[in-house]
Amino acid sequence: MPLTRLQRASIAAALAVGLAAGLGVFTFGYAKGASYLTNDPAACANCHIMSEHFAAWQKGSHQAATCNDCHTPHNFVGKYVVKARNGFWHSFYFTTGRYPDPLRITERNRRVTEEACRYCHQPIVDAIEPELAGNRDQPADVAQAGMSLALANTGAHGDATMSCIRCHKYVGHFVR
Amino acid sequence: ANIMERRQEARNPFYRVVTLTDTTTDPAIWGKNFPQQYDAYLRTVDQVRTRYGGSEALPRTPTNADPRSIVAQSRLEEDPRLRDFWSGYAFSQDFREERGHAYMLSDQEFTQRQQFAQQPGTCLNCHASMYATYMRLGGGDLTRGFEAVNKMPYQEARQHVTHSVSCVDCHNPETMALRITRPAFMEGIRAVKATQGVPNFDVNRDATRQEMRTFVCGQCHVEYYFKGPEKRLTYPWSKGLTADSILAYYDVDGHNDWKHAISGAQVLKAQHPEFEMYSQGVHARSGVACADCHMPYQRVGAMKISEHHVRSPLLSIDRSCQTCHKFPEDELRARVETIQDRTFELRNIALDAVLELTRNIGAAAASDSTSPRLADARKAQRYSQFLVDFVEAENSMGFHAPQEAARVLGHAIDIARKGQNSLHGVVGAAPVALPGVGATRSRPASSGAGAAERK
Amino acid sequence: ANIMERRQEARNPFYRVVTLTDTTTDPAIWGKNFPQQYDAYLRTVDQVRTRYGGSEALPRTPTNADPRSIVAQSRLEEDPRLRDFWSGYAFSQDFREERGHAYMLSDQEFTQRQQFAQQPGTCLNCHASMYATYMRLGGGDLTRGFEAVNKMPYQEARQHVTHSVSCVDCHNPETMALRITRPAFMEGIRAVKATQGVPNFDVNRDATRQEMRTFVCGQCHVEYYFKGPEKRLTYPWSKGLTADSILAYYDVDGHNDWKHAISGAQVLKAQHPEFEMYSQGVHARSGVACADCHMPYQRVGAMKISEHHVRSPLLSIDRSCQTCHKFPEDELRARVETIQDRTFELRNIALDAVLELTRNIGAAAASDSTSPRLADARKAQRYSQFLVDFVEAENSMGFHAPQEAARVLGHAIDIARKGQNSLHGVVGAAPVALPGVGATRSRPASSGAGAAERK
Ligand code: HEC
Ligand code: HEC
Ligand code: HEC
Ligand code: HEC
Ligand code: HEC
Ligand code: HEC
Ligand code: HEC
Ligand code: HEC
Ligand code: HEC
Ligand code: HEC
Ligand code: HEC
Ligand code: HEC
Ligand code: HEC
Ligand code: HEC
Ligand SMILES: [Ca+2]
Ligand SMILES: [Ca+2]
Repeated sequence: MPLTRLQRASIAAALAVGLAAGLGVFTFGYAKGASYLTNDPAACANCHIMSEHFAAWQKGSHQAATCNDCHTPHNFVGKYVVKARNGFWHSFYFTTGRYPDPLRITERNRRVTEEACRYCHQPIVDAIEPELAGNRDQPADVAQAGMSLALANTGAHGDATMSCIRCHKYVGHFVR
Repeated sequence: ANIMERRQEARNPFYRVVTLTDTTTDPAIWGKNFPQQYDAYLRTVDQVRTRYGGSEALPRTPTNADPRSIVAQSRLEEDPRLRDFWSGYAFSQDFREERGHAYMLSDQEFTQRQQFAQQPGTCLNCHASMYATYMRLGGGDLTRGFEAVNKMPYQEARQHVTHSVSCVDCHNPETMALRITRPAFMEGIRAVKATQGVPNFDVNRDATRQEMRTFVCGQCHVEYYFKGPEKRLTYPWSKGLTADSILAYYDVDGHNDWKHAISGAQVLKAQHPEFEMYSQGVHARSGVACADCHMPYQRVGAMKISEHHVRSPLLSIDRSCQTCHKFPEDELRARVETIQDRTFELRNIALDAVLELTRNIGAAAASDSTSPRLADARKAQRYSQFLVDFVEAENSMGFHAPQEAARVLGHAIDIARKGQNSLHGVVGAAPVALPGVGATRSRPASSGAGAAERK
Repeated sequence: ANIMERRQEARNPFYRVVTLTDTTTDPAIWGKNFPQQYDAYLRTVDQVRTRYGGSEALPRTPTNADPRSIVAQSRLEEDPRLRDFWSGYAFSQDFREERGHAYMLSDQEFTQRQQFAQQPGTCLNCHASMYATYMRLGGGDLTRGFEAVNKMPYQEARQHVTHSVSCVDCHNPETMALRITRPAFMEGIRAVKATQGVPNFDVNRDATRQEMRTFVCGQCHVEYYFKGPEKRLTYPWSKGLTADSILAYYDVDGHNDWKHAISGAQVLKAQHPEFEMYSQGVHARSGVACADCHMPYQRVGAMKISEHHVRSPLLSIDRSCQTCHKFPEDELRARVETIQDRTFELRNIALDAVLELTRNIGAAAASDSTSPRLADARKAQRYSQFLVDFVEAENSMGFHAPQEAARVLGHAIDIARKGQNSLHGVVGAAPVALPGVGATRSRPASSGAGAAERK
């Protein structure tokens, strides 16, 4: 009996997930994907495509901050959720070779990074944050910058915070 | 210091010493809550010159009619051609380099342009703290107050104001959020957004925070005219923000600023179209705001604040430019000056072209005031004069949009010299028309085989 | 590909299968060692059109005289004004959009321009793999070989070459380092560096690696002429690289390309001044090289290699631009097209101005060939025609230096229209002169009180 379209799709999907998981787990082990669980920046550079960022980080102003300080949330659960998600997908893409060139930070991770700036630098930006500008309780829903033309935020102008990396895009890794 | 120790909860960094309201126009009172911003605001009295910007402090002997003891350099003395350029208009009497916000009220009150013609209260819109005045005179209705002031003679309106642009004109006193307080801008920007497919734009409701960091300046640093007998301040933007669109607007509207004394042409004066020119540049496209460059963040103690000493960014290149451009200060200054020198070079040949045309028309009219050729030549002067003035009056000498400024000047040169041709009956001369009308502005898509592949 | 391979690739990028020498001109042999570069190099046969660049593949029926079965679109058909612009010169017969490097030899050999006049061997300098030929004919002396080829008739010289530009023309076969192989560029760049205060510049000894990534292209993508009876290929750079400096050079040198068939003016043809125009732009100032955009790095396994499929960067925006500019692809394309549309708009009005002048001169000469006004008007045509052509021939439609391209066109418009005035005896008309001669190119420093404070 021929398979229905739905059945065929399900099988394909199951195979894909299985394969993806397999590859992901494989790479996670072989390619030291577990380095995602450490805080050592050198561990990120285990993947050669991270090595430019690593080199640029060493030239930059933020040796005091590790990759994870900027690229994972600053709370225990969030940190490992993001690490697991990024670790899995990055391993998967790395193994399949399907990733953009040049690398581009994803919207979700950009938000994580914007929050990280504030985690360390909140006092210095108190004056320019919307607590003052809007006197409202706003989540640190962060500005669109660089990657999108939408200006610093959406909605009425009191609604959101400044994007830090709009001006400070070189802080993490100095490249020109 | 350990970064963990420095980490604190977000807090309001300012002490609210006094309560501020919509009627607090005196910046000194706001300064009690925000002393750093206030101190910087006061420093707009400083005068330092850059190659094309800033201003020079020239001492003068105060008189009863004009009590100022220091003025900025005269642009008419720097370039005497400008006297002929504006011949017959107040600007040919007195036109100075603009300087810091602290001077805006007195420079307007005491310019000799005031002697030349009776000015309306409208002038004050951009030269004083108006918000409370508009609200008071409008009985709580901002627009009605605005209309009331427009209709007064200048001297009467002047009695209703005290300060240069002040905190209350840019900030909501409760939240300190930016706000737009000028009805002319509310109307103008609504028209612009409509041309971009955004209907019913209410700037105080719909603008993003980053847009506001430009729009507060766009309330004044723009081209304008006084519309109708009510002298309503109007921004001519309903066809768009480019020099060409604004000229096309005036052509339909029929507005003239004055009749040129040398040529008899009905001409227009362009004035400080910073917002319009900036909007054509790559910085605007990249979401960079006026405040990013002209009010860069400045570290003060443990926090950073917006530098309220609004001035030429060439006097603060490190903070205005270098966070985004990692090049040495001298290199960045050289980039700006290269752009400005190119603009200045074209501006000079364009100015010469318009002046030659102007004198040719004057001579032709003197020998035969009924010549049918005069009309076209005067139209050419009207168009080209406005286009040159658009770049001349724009205060960045082309930096805000380098290629666009050059494009506008290219059209000005073409139209002025075409006017000379048509005045002299050159055979086959192209007709005088608005810039770009009839010209091909983009390469047509291919019709050939490869077109389908176009990516 | 799997991760094991990737790790390996990182360690051992190339397998040296064959030994390469200075006489290995066949790229297929180099391709044994560097298959990825070779494969990409072969893909320069692709034809894809962008708004102003790339090229369209048009089929044609091969003939004995011209065996090509596909050509690029004709620029003369796209814009028939160009036939008049170049009237009397080979370019008015055949001028096509340029396409990939794979075609350079056959496009040169079979252009109808070859029928129009006997061309010298010099032409081949930029259309074939010349290094081994020069060395062979010069008996080991590159410059002597260059001189020998220059003097031959084209057809004879053609027998000495086989390939389009090849690996050996850009690379040292032992180290794969870039090298300059064209004596005309060695001489030209030495003159440029001398104007910048760097004496005795030996390009293969003194250039930085990043400079070399531009200079290898600058060997061909430049303005040139054939000097003297030896037909020596010469780059007219000893006064500088701007259009104005090159025009001034020709004025002193006295070189003419042809006598214009409509006006009788002695005129010049500008040709592909990409290197010169690029040098005026902000990318050059920022150290961005031709190869950064036209041969962007491409990840192949664990390595990054240079994309040897040299073409329009608009066909690889992600790798060509987004490494430096984090804006979406469509936005970056729109930025380029905005710049190009502005250039095209000015180019069109400038072209019209020159053509009007040309026809005016033709008519004036027909009615009185002894008129003393003709000389000045023809000079105006010579100057303005060259300036327009400088932008027209430059293949980025202004992108390589947007404001500079507009500045050059502004001068072209001014000079052409001044030529019309002076031909018609307009009173008070400014004299025709080289662009900017006599004009103020920068604001003079202040003489007043504030000057000392200038920062
Ligand atoms: C197993 C190899 C590997 C390791 C180890 C690795 N990365 Fe990546 N990374 C990748 C790949 C592949 C991509 C591209 C995936 C994509 O664009 O979605 C990537 C993309 C990224 C991006 C941009 C895309 C996004 O998701 O925002 C960031 C940021 C990043 N990595 C940070 C890190 C940090 C921080 C570490 C160390 C904690 C690290 N990477 C370790 C392979 C790796
Ligand atoms: C783990 C903590 C941490 C994180 C996360 C962090 N920083 Fe920093 N940052 C520092 C430290 C430590 C310094 C060193 C200077 C100092 O002592 O203040 C610094 C310095 C700076 C400086 C001044 C030096 C320079 O490069 O100009 C800037 C600006 C800055 N950070 C911005 C940012 C931004 C923007 C982000 C987010 C993208 C960020 N920081 C994320 C800790 C951090
Ligand atoms: C519009 C541009 C802009 C934006 C947006 C911006 N900054 Fe800055 N930042 C600056 C400038 C300019 C300075 C330098 C100030 C000085 O040197 O006085 C600076 C300085 C800093 C410093 C270093 C102060 C010092 O000297 O140690 C830190 C840390 C910093 N910013 C963090 C942030 C964070 C976090 C955000 C986002 C909430 C942010 N910035 C948003 C322009 C910006
Ligand atoms: C101080 C903060 C900071 C640190 C530390 C940092 N980064 Fe980043 N990273 C950023 C920012 C900000 C961006 C987004 C840049 C942009 O959009 O221009 C980014 C983007 C990236 C990207 C995506 C590429 C891109 O340009 O969008 C990768 C990959 C990455 N980082 C890897 C790393 C690695 C690996 C390390 C450690 C060696 C590291 N980062 C350390 C702030 C940081
Ligand atoms: C990217 C930076 C940047 C942005 C954004 C910008 N400007 Fe400027 N502006 C400059 C520079 C640079 C100059 C030239 C200063 C000089 O010549 O000294 C200048 C000059 C000026 C001047 C004349 C200043 C003087 O010293 O005489 C005014 C007024 C001005 N800008 C207003 C504006 C307004 C209003 C906006 C927004 C609509 C704006 N600018 C946006 C950089 C900027
Ligand atoms: C209420 C009208 C008004 C507003 C709002 C306004 N300006 Fe001005 N601005 C002026 C006037 C008027 C002058 C000239 C004063 C004079 O010459 O006496 C001026 C002068 C300037 C100068 C020249 C300073 C110099 O040294 O030459 C700069 C720069 C400038 N403004 C930038 C801005 C920026 C940036 C904003 C927004 C943050 C802004 N302005 C908002 C009216 C305004
Ligand atoms: C739409 C806003 C606006 C209006 C209305 C306006 N100004 Fe201004 N004015 C400015 C700005 C912005 C500057 C600074 C830029 C410049 O000078 O180009 C300025 C500068 C000046 C200056 C100093 C420079 C100079 O020109 O000598 C004088 C004087 C002046 N204005 C007088 C007037 C008078 C008189 C009126 C009414 C007829 C008037 N202004 C109406 C915005 C305005
Ligand atoms: C010409 C417009 C203008 C005037 C006048 C003005 N400001 Fe501002 N102010 C701004 C802009 C623009 C910002 C940045 C707001 C943002 O980023 O949302 C700002 C921000 C602020 C902030 C927030 C913290 C910071 O520095 O970014 C305070 C507080 C402030 N201004 C106080 C004052 C006081 C006090 C005065 C009067 C002495 C004043 N302002 C006058 C335009 C102005
Ligand atoms: C908040 C970021 C930001 C600030 C602040 C800024 N720029 Fe830019 N600038 C850009 C961007 C984005 C571009 C577009 C090219 C690119 O993507 O890098 C640009 C382009 C330029 C260019 C090339 C464009 C042209 O018109 O030739 C120059 C020159 C330049 N900036 C100078 C300056 C100077 C001088 C200042 C300070 C007065 C300044 N910029 C401030 C972001 C900024
Ligand atoms: C910053 C990037 C950049 C640099 C650097 C650059 N170019 Fe370009 N080039 C472009 C773009 C964008 C175009 C327009 C392509 C189009 O219209 O399709 C272009 C067009 C061209 C064209 C015409 C291409 C076609 O498809 O018809 C040639 C030839 C060229 N460039 C050669 C050079 C040379 C030689 C250099 C160095 C002297 C150089 N370019 C430097 C970006 C660059
Ligand atoms: C030996 C001379 C020579 C050298 C060296 C050379 N080119 Fe070319 N290039 C040409 C010729 C000739 C053509 C036109 C071929 C044709 O139309 O048949 C061309 C065409 C091009 C085109 C147009 C492609 C298209 O699709 O329209 C680009 C882009 C280009 N070259 C870029 C470069 C760059 C970048 C370099 C250096 C890395 C370079 N060239 C080196 C001679 C050269
Ligand atoms: C200094 C280097 C150089 C010399 C010498 C040179 N060319 Fe070219 N040629 C180029 C470049 C670069 C291109 C591609 C850019 C373009 O077409 O503008 C090109 C393109 C061409 C094309 C294709 C486009 C078109 O014009 O139809 C032809 C045909 C051509 N050349 C013929 C010749 C002939 C014939 C000669 C000798 C009289 C010659 N070339 C000498 C560099 C040169
Ligand atoms: C028109 C000039 C030109 C020609 C022809 C050329 N190359 Fe290259 N090649 C370059 C440039 C530019 C680079 C970058 C060099 C650098 O960054 O120093 C390069 C780099 C290389 C590299 C170093 C690795 C890399 O990709 O960056 C190899 C290997 C190479 N080329 C092989 C070849 C082969 C094989 C051929 C012939 C099929 C060839 N090249 C033809 C210009 C050329
Ligand atoms: C290696 C870095 C690099 C590459 C690659 C690059 N650019 Fe740029 N670009 C710059 C720099 C640096 C500036 C100057 C402004 C600045 O400092 O950001 C600039 C400025 C610009 C500007 C504003 C200047 C102007 O002339 O208007 C545009 C538009 C631009 N680039 C587009 C592109 C496009 C399109 C490409 C790809 C074809 C490209 N760039 C490739 C570094 C680069
Ligand atoms: Ca000024
Ligand atoms: Ca092409």
